[in-house]
This record gives sequence, C-alpha cells and structure tokens, in this order.
Amino acid sequence: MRETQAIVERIKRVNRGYQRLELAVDRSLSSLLPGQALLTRRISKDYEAENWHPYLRDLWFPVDILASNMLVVERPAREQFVPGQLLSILGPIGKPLRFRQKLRNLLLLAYETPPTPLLLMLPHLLAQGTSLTMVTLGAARDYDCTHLPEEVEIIQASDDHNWHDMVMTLGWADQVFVLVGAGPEQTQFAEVMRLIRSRRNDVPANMIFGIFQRLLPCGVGACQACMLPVRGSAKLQCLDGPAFDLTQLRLA
Amino acid sequence: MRETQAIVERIKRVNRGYQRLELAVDRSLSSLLPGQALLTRRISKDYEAENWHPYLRDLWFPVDILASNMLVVERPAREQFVPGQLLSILGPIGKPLRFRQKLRNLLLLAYETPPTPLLLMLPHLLAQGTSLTMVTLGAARDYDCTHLPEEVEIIQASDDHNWHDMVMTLGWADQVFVLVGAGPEQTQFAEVMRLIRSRRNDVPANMIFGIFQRLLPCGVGACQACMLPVRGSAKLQCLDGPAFDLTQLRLA
Amino acid sequence: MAIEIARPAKTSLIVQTPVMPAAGTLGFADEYRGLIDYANLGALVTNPTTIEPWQPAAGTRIVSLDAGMLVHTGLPNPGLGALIRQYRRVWAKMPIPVVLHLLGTTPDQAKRAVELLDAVDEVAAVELGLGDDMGIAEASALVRAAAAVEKPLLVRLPFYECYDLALPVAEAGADALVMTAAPRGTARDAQGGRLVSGRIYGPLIKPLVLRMVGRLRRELPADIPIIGCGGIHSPLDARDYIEAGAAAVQVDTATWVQPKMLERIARDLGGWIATRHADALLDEWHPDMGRTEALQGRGTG
Amino acid sequence: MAIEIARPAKTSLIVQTPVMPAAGTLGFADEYRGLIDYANLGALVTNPTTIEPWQPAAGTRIVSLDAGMLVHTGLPNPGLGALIRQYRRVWAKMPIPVVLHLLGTTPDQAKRAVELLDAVDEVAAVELGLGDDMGIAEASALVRAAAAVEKPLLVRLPFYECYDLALPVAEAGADALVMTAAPRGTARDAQGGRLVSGRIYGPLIKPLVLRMVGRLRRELPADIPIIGCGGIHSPLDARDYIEAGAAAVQVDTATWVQPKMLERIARDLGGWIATRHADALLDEWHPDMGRTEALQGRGTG
Ligand SMILES: Cc1cc2nc3c(=O)[nH]c(=O)nc-3n(C[C@H](O)[C@H](O)[C@H](O)COP(=O)(O)OP(=O)(O)OC[C@H]3O[C@@H](n4cnc5c(N)ncnc54)[C@H](O)[C@@H]3O)c2cc1C
Ligand SMILES: Cc1cc2nc3c(=O)[nH]c(=O)nc-3n(C[C@H](O)[C@H](O)[C@H](O)COP(=O)(O)OP(=O)(O)OC[C@H]3O[C@@H](n4cnc5c(N)ncnc54)[C@H](O)[C@@H]3O)c2cc1C
Ligand SMILES: Cc1cc2nc3c(=O)[nH]c(=O)nc-3n(C[C@H](O)[C@H](O)[C@H](O)COP(=O)(O)O)c2cc1C
Ligand SMILES: Cc1cc2nc3c(=O)[nH]c(=O)nc-3n(C[C@H](O)[C@H](O)[C@H](O)COP(=O)(O)O)c2cc1C
Ligand code: FES
Ligand code: FES
Repeated sequence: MRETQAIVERIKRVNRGYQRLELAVDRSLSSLLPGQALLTRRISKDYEAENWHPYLRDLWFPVDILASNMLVVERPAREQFVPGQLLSILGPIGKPLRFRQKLRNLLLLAYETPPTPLLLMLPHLLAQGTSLTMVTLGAARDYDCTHLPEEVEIIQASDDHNWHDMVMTLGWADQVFVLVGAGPEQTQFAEVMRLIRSRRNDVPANMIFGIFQRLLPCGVGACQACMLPVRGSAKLQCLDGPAFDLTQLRLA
Repeated sequence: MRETQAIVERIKRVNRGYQRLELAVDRSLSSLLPGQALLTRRISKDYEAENWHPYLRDLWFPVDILASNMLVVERPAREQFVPGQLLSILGPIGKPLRFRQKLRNLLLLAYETPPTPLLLMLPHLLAQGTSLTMVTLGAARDYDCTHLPEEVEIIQASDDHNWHDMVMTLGWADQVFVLVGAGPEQTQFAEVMRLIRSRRNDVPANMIFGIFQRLLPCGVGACQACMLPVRGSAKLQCLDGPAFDLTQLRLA
Repeated sequence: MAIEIARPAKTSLIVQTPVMPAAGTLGFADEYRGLIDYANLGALVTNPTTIEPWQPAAGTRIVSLDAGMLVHTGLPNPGLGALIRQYRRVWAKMPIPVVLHLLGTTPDQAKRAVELLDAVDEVAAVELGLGDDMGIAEASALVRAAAAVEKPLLVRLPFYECYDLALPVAEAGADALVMTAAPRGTARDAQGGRLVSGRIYGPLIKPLVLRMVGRLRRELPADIPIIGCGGIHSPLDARDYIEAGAAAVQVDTATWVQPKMLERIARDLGGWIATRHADALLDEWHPDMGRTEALQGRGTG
Repeated sequence: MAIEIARPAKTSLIVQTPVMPAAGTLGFADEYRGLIDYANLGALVTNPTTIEPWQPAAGTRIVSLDAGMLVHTGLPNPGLGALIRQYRRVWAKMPIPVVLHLLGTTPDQAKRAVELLDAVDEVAAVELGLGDDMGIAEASALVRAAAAVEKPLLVRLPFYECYDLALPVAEAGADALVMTAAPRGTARDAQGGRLVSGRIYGPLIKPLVLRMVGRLRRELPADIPIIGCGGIHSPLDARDYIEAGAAAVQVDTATWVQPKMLERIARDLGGWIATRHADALLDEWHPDMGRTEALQGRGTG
C-alpha cells in the first residue's frame, strides 16, 4: 500500500452510462489483481492549492492492465475528466479474490450496481478456460454489456429476479461472486442468498462470496468505518476484503 | 440587472499571468459599459447537481465586446477553463464610469493589482482622440502590457512609486482613475492620494476617482457588505460604484 | 400548503409556502426585484433593524470559506423610524407578508420598537434576533418586552445557546422559533492576511443546525412551530429540515450565490408538502413542471 | 521546537513537533506505516478505547458532505486490557510518544483504566475524551478520577460545552485541553436515503473551532496549554490555530484524504515555529526544503 500519483491519459466512452480512463500509474500498481482497488482523488499540481472537494476518496476498481504503468478504470459518464488530470492514489486496497483451483464454471451476480469490479478477472479466467456467466439483477441491468468479451455469457434477470435456466446456472457453478452496491449491503446479500438457496439445496462454505464496495475513509485499517461482522471476528473491508464468504457473514 | 447564462467559447493566453476567455452571453449584456462588471460562477448543466465551490461569485470586468452576444474577460492563467464551461452571470453590476466631457488627457493608475478593469475603456477613448497614460505601481508592474494598444503610454513606476516626468503626467491629466485591489482599499487609496498631492497642488472634486473591486456577495444592494463611507451618505459599491470621487471618500 | 402562525386575540401570519429568506439576505424590501418573483415566496424577512441608526463595520466584511463564507457587515441600518418611512409604501405593494427582523438589544428598545411597529399595517409579523451569549433571564425579559406586539412574534435563537433558550423563549411569548442564527467563527482574510471574526453561512453549517432542529422538535411542545434556518442550498436541503420537524424554512446566503434557488426551493417545497400526504411520489412535483392544478385550486396559483 | 506537558512530581510528555493526529484517525498503533514517517510527528494519539470491548455501530458509518464528512463508527475496540496486550510491543518501537485516548464514561471506569495504564511504560500520556452533554459536575468528577494517573492527562472537550467545561476541567486536573471533539450533526445518507447522525469532520468546522480556541485562550489562565483540533487540512490552517493561541494542533480526517498532509503540516509547523521568533520570512521554512540546519541543531533533525 503506497500513496502515488497518476495521470489521466485517454478517455473513451464505452457505453451509454460509462467511460473508461487510461491512467499512467506508478509501476508498483501493475501487480494489482482482480478484487483490489484504488482510493483515488483528483489533485492539482500545486499542493498548496489543495482543494477538498469532494471530500472523500473514491474507490476505483481497475478493469484492465495495459502495461506495467498503464491501468484502465471505468467511471460513470457524468463525471467530467480531461486528459492530464492529476490523481492521488492510495493502493492497492484489499486482498485479491481467491479463485477455486480447477475452477470450471464461475458465476458472477451483479445486483443493483454496475459490474465494474468484476471485469478485471474476465480476460485472465477466459484464457485459462473457465466458463463465465454474469447475471445482472435489478438496476445492474441498466449497464450495457456489449463491449465485454463475447465468451462471457451475459444474462439479464427479470424484474422478479428470475432467469431462464436459473436452476442450472446456480447448480453448475463451482464458485460464485455476488456484487452489491454501497448501502445496506447485508440486506442486499441476504436477498441474493435467499434467491440462491431457493434454487440450490447445498450452499457450502467457501463457495459464494460477497464483494463489498463501501466508501473507505482511510483504506489502511485505521478508521474502522469499514468493520464487518464476520463469524468469529470483526473484519475490515479495506484490509481483509472486498470479498467475504457469505455463509460466514452476519446477514440482515 | 438580470441573471443569465453564458458559455466559455474560446480561451487564449495573453501574457505570462493572464488568459482571455470569449464568452457567448445574453444580448442584454452587450450594452455593458466601462466600469460595469459581471458576478460570475461556474455551473453545471444539471441544476440539481449544483456544486457550491467556490462559494462566492467572482467579479469579472470585461475587457472587450466582440459582438452583441460576445464578451471577452481576462482571468489569471492559473484558473482552469475548458471550452463549453457554463457560467451563471448576474449583471451588469455597477454604474458606467463617467468621463469628463472634452477629455484630453486621461491618467490611469493601477496600484498593486492587474489593470484588467481599466481595459474596456481603451479602444473607445483612443478612437475619440483622448491621450491615455497608464502607470503601474507596486505589484501591478508584474502585469505584462505588451498586448495593449500601442497608443496607450505605459509607465512602470519605480519601487518607491516614482517615475520620470511624474509631475507632468499628474499635472496634465484632466481626469484620473485609480485602481486598487481588494483588501484595505481606503488605505491604498490614501497612499495614492498622498503621492498625487505631493506632486500636484490642486486636487479638485470630480477629477480623481477610485475604482473598487471588492468581493460582492449579492450585487443588488441587499447584503450591505459593500457599503462605503462616502461624504454625506453611505454608498454601495455594487449599485453606486465601482468608481467614487476620492476627495469625497473617507480615506484611512 | 398554508401555514398560520397565530396569536390568541391578535393578528396572525399566514404563509402560503413554507419558505422565506433569512434576515439579512434579501435586503429591506424589494432589492431583488427582477431576479426573484416574490409571489412565489412565503414571506419577506427584512434585514436586521435597530431603533438607533447603525453604521457599517470597519475592516473585512467577507471571507470566502470551503462551502461557505464569513460575513461581518455591522448590520448597517438607518434606524427603525427612518426605515419605516423609507419602505412602508414598497412593503404595502409586496405580494407576500413582510416580517420585520428586529435586532434584540434591551427590553426598553424592544418596547419602543413594538410601539412603532404596531402602527405599521404593512408589517405582518416581527422576528426578534437574540444576541449571542444572552443568559436565560436576559433573553426571556427581552422576548417578554417584544411579545407586547399585536403581531405574531418569531424569535431567532443563537446557535450555541439554542438548546438552553428554546423553551424559556417560547414560554416568554414567542409564537415560533427560528433555528438558528449563523454561528460566529474566525477565518483568515486572504486579502488582509489577518484572522477576522464574523458569522458563518453556507452549506457547511447545515449538518450542525439540522441536528439541533431534529433534537429540539422532539424535546419542545408540539404547538411551537420551528422554522429551520442554516445552510439550505437546494430543495433537498429544505426537505431535510421539514423531515427533521421544521414547519417552514429560511434560506440564507444561497440566494446571493444563485438568486433563483430561493424561488426554486419555495416552489419545490410548497408542492412537495402539498402532495406528499397523498402519498405521491417524490418527483410527481418537480419545480420545473410549473404550477400544478393542486396549488391553483388553493388560490396560490 | 519541543513542547513539554509536565505534571508536578509526575512524568512529562515531550512533543518535539507540535502536531499530532486526532484520536480516531490514525488507528491504535502503526496502521499508517509505509505512508507516514511517524518520526516527523509530535506524538501518536490512539483511537478511542474503553475498559469494556465495544462493537461497531450498525447502519451508515460515513456520509460525504460539502467540505467534510459525517462519521459514526461506534468506536469499536477490544477493550483496554486486550489492546495493551495487542499493541504494547508496537508502541515500544514507535519513534514518538504514544498518547492513549480513553473514552470518558464513568469515574469508576476511568479509575480502572488509570490503574491499568500506569503499569504500561509504552504509553507516555493519556487523553480523556468527555462525552457530550456532560454537566460541569459530572465532567469534573470524571477528570478528577482520571487525573490519578501518573502520566500527563490531556482532556478533549466536547464542542458545544467547550466554554462551560474548560476551566472546571483544568481545575479538576487536566494538564492540557484539546479543543474540541468533532460536533455532532445530521445528514442524509445518499445510499440509504435516510437522515443519519454522527460526528462532523473536515474543513467545514475549522472557522467555528478556531474562534473557540482564540476566545478560550484569552479567557483561560496562561499556564493551561490548548491543543487546537478541528478541520486542520493544510499547514496554513495549522498556523492559524497557533496564531489563535494553541500550543499544538491535532489533525483530523485530513490524514484519510491525503496521508502525507499530516507529516507535511508537522514539518511546516515545526519549522515555522522554530524560525518565526527569529523574524524569518514565512517562506524561509518551506516543507519541501527538507530539514533545516536550525532543526538539526535542536536534535530533531
Ligand atoms: C448597546 C449596543 C449597541 C450596539 N450598536 C452597534 C452598532 O451601532 N453597530 C454595530 O455594528 N454594532 C453594534 N453593536 C454590536 C453588535 O451587536 C455586533 O457586535 C456588531 O454589529 C457585529 O456585527 P455582526 O455583523 O456580527 O452582527 P451581530 O452581532 O451578529 O448581530 C446580532 C443580531 O443580528 C442578527 N444578524 C446578524 N448578522 C446577520 C445577518 N447577516 N443576517 C441576518 N441577521 C443577522 C442576529 O440574528 C441578531 O439579531 C452594539 C452592541 C450593543 C450591545
Ligand atoms: C455506559 C455506556 C456504554 C456505552 N457503550 C457503548 C458501546 O459499547 N459501543 C458504542 O458504540 N457506544 C456505546 N455507548 C454510546 C457511545 O457513547 C456513543 O453514543 C456511540 O458510540 C456513538 O458513537 P460515536 O461514533 O458517535 O462516538 P462518540 O459518542 O462520539 O464517542 C465519544 C467519545 O469518543 C471520542 N470520539 C468519538 N468519535 C471519535 C472519532 N471518530 N475519533 C476520535 N475520537 C472520537 C470522543 O472524543 C469521546 O471521547 C455507550 C454509552 C454509555 C453511556
Ligand atoms: C452603544 C454602541 C454603539 C455601537 N455602534 C457601532 C457602530 O455604529 N458600528 C459598529 O460597527 N459597531 C458599533 N458598535 C459595536 C462595537 O464596535 C463592538 O463591535 C461591539 O460593542 C462588540 O464589542 P466587543 O468586541 O467588545 O464584544 C457599537 C457598540 C455599542 C455598545
Ligand atoms: C451499556 C451500553 C452498551 C452499549 N454497547 C454498544 C455497542 O456495543 N455498540 C453500539 O453501537 N452501541 C452501543 N451502545 C450505544 C447505544 O446503542 C446507543 O447508541 C447509546 O446508548 C446512545 O443512545 P441514545 O441514542 O439513546 O442517546 C451501548 C450503550 C450502552 C449504554
Ligand atoms: S477504511 Fe478505514 S479501517 Fe477500513
Ligand atoms: S454586494 Fe450586497 S449590497 Fe452590495
């Protein structure tokens, strides 16, 4: 975990709601892995002219690594950037996602939030032959997926969170990552778990993981604002997350 | 006085420290005259996403009128603008400067502040044959004047506020405008008046005017933050200014 | 959505829309003509006035802050008698009630002001501003003197003493409480380079005052209306105050920064309050929709 | 520029640079290793601790504000005994004194905490945080109980009660006053959509707290050091507090937003204070200059 600076090099719209930024970053960030993120804020060259708006750092999940000093992030299109914008970055934040050995069928569920934090893993897993299914539920369906690798099977759930072949999708998966937006995450995860349990009898430990994307004030374990009740002990999203076994998390 | 919107159309650097912005403005502003200004703030297209930084409106003095809907303003180069930036404008603010009839020799003194608010009058007065001298004193000397009309005589005062031909410059002038920066204006005007009186015996009323450029919170006479002690009564910079007869103003 | 602030056996203040300017922001009368359509506001609250004329403060008047500003004007005004002579004809033409803000000094001055004001029909109500650092006894005596007025009496509470003074002031005769005056603060004047003092306005104070309003609404008797005032800069800010328990709101320096915002807040809040009891969706009333039939039916359209 | 907070016949706290983190911002020990060079700070103030373990708060923890943030963590901690076991070896290796922030609950609990802490050499001083809404008697009793500690006792005053409590708390045994804890406020949680309460941090509170420090510095006896704390986000902010009369400062959430800022403020302020008495120009000490000979001569280089 280091504090480094980055520069917005290129900006490209990828769909109706999102743009991608190519960032020239410190080489220490090129070893970043799926699940890890950056706590970012815009800065000006003149440190003394520091401006404190917005106040909190944003949590940015990279979607691609182009070179040892080039990352791609995805941001809502309404945020305005110009090339040359300087950024201060704390990162990498969090632990890499741990994929099951010999992973064959990975299921990704994005609930009420764009799937951005799930995207960095796609090329790597496809290359090693994993079959990937991504289901978008609720507001996640607003995210237009046409620019994603075509080998990923994309499914839009219905309004009541159903989809064709639901039992099979859930049954075949040997690992599941569930992404929810910031907000009352435990409630959202509980809803998704009820959905899964209604179609699949056994939900063993170490199979279904929830991915958190709360606002992180410090990112280093100091402020304790990201503390979560995980069975047995209190865990921090910033140090121990962003993924936690949903069978171990206290759900609402 | 109206609230209108404007758009930054073009941006051009004019010297080391300043840039000029061409603004597409409401036609009601094309009748603006030297001395009048605009209370400006950046806005976004989405009114609900209104952002309150910086909090106060800036006072911008136009330096040129290109067409009935095109004004030019001059801003410090460190302020960052991009074409297309939307502005909210309250204006025109203040009363036009009143020039003496049959004005022959006009003297402009800029003390500790860039001469921007004095520039809009230059082309008009030159066209009617007025001879113009502008003296920069103190920090005003940092402003590079090479882009100004060459018919204007530019004099840089020395560190102790002297210049060659000082007695003549002051004696020949039939009207003088003194510009000072925001801050303790009465003290700054008093210093300039002492300078003038040391070289010129008679300083009649209606000859030497001080131009204020305070921060104006409301611009309409409501907040009274710009109230000034002018002999006989209290005057408002926003409604009665920006120029006041320095022989009538209570100086510090 | 009319709100009535009534006094037993006296006149009452009827506010058609629960949004008005905070004292000190809109001037003494119609300074914002041409920029704001006063008919869309609930009331006009004047700049602070005193019995004797007050001169402007010397020195720095304004400091720009992160998300706000420091203001120190000295509250210049020509004295109440001169003000009434100068403005009563403009007040008479206003399409909304005029609330005169009276700076609270001594019971004696308050009494003199009340005698002057009771003869002025153009003033619909009086808002008394309490000085900082007033004790309970002093504030109560002042409010009792001002409460002799025939018109409804609003009292604006100081920020730091808000909790201590609210109940005593209500019991001394306030018909409504305005919470709160802007807190005092200190900041460095970028121009002059020195630390200067003044009142702090802007979005920055909203979370602090919003909590005070919520807490005092729970603690005070329900029949004392609270008017929320502090850093309201958008329709959503105003709705937050209503949700926290305010009956109406006052908008402070937002008007200086974006004059149309005051009217916009007024129209949004009026519409929202009128429709939310019918369980309408939040965005069924939107300020850009123009006036709705619902409001026209109530005679304010 | 060393500051000594001494107690007659007890140990003293020596702070080489008058800048430290506010309790709750830097963690319990060395969480910011790799990001901040602790040797450049005056002291480490730990997160708030209690005798009994505390669990995290449920619900919204963070709301972003204009120029600040609302925080409500519930101050989770494993209890003082467990904390000491967990961290004393890290504290022992810190290059700066460790000040343990003890959450003020009851005199009884304070007494138990003091007994534990007096046996821990790795803790150089104790900072007691007073709860909101404590009366003078309650606060004094609590401070008296905590003042039994052999180490210097700093007491952090609540925001709203700052004026009332400062002198009584000093007389009850505080060796220095920290002004102030972050005020409580209410804001709408953008995610959950509801009004939530918590403490308010950030640049927005600076003008309010700066005035309190200035005023209390004039009113309090000169031998009680004041440590200014509230919205310090730049070296200039810190200088403002020193000019208003603070002997040292604590930096709050600025560290979360820009970790290097804490160290930068520390180095700037240390250098500035060391040089300004020699009438040096403000920018003769600049944080980017590296350490100056002046400081090296004082043994802190
Ligand atoms: C007997 C006496 C006479 C005084 N005479 C004068 C005098 O002639 N001139 C003078 O300047 N000071 C006078 N003062 C001092 C005055 O109370 C303030 O200390 C001074 O005006 C500071 O001005 P301020 O802008 O901070 O206003 P404040 O001291 O804050 O004024 C307090 C009152 O004004 C209201 N108020 C303040 N600012 C605003 C605002 N911007 N918008 C709306 N309402 C506001 C408050 O609600 C309250 O009613 C007098 C004090 C006393 C005790
Ligand atoms: C007997 C008793 C037991 C309690 N037990 C618990 C409990 O187990 N868990 C619990 O959450 N609450 C407990 N509370 C309530 C607690 O005081 C607060 O109401 C609650 O913690 C709200 O949390 P807060 O984040 O607002 O902290 P606060 O109530 O603000 O905590 C007050 C103290 O913590 C300091 N402080 C607060 N926030 C910060 C911060 N971010 N950084 C640095 N210092 C800070 C203050 O200086 C002060 O020392 C208890 C109260 C009492 C009276
Ligand atoms: C009787 C009286 C008249 C005052 N008149 C003015 C005035 O005309 N203009 C002004 O700015 N302040 C005026 N003041 C305010 C004082 O200058 C000062 O700001 C105020 O009394 C607060 O003083 P303090 O700083 O000692 O608390 C007046 C004060 C008093 C007591
Ligand atoms: C003995 C006691 C233990 C508490 N333990 C916790 C706790 O573990 N976690 C927590 O978030 N709040 C805890 N609280 C705080 C309460 O939930 C509540 O926030 C606090 O008492 C303030 O209550 P109020 O809102 O009624 O003022 C505790 C309170 C008390 C009195
Ligand atoms: S973000 Fe501060 S502890 Fe995790
Ligand atoms: S700027 Fe408000 S009265 Fe002049």
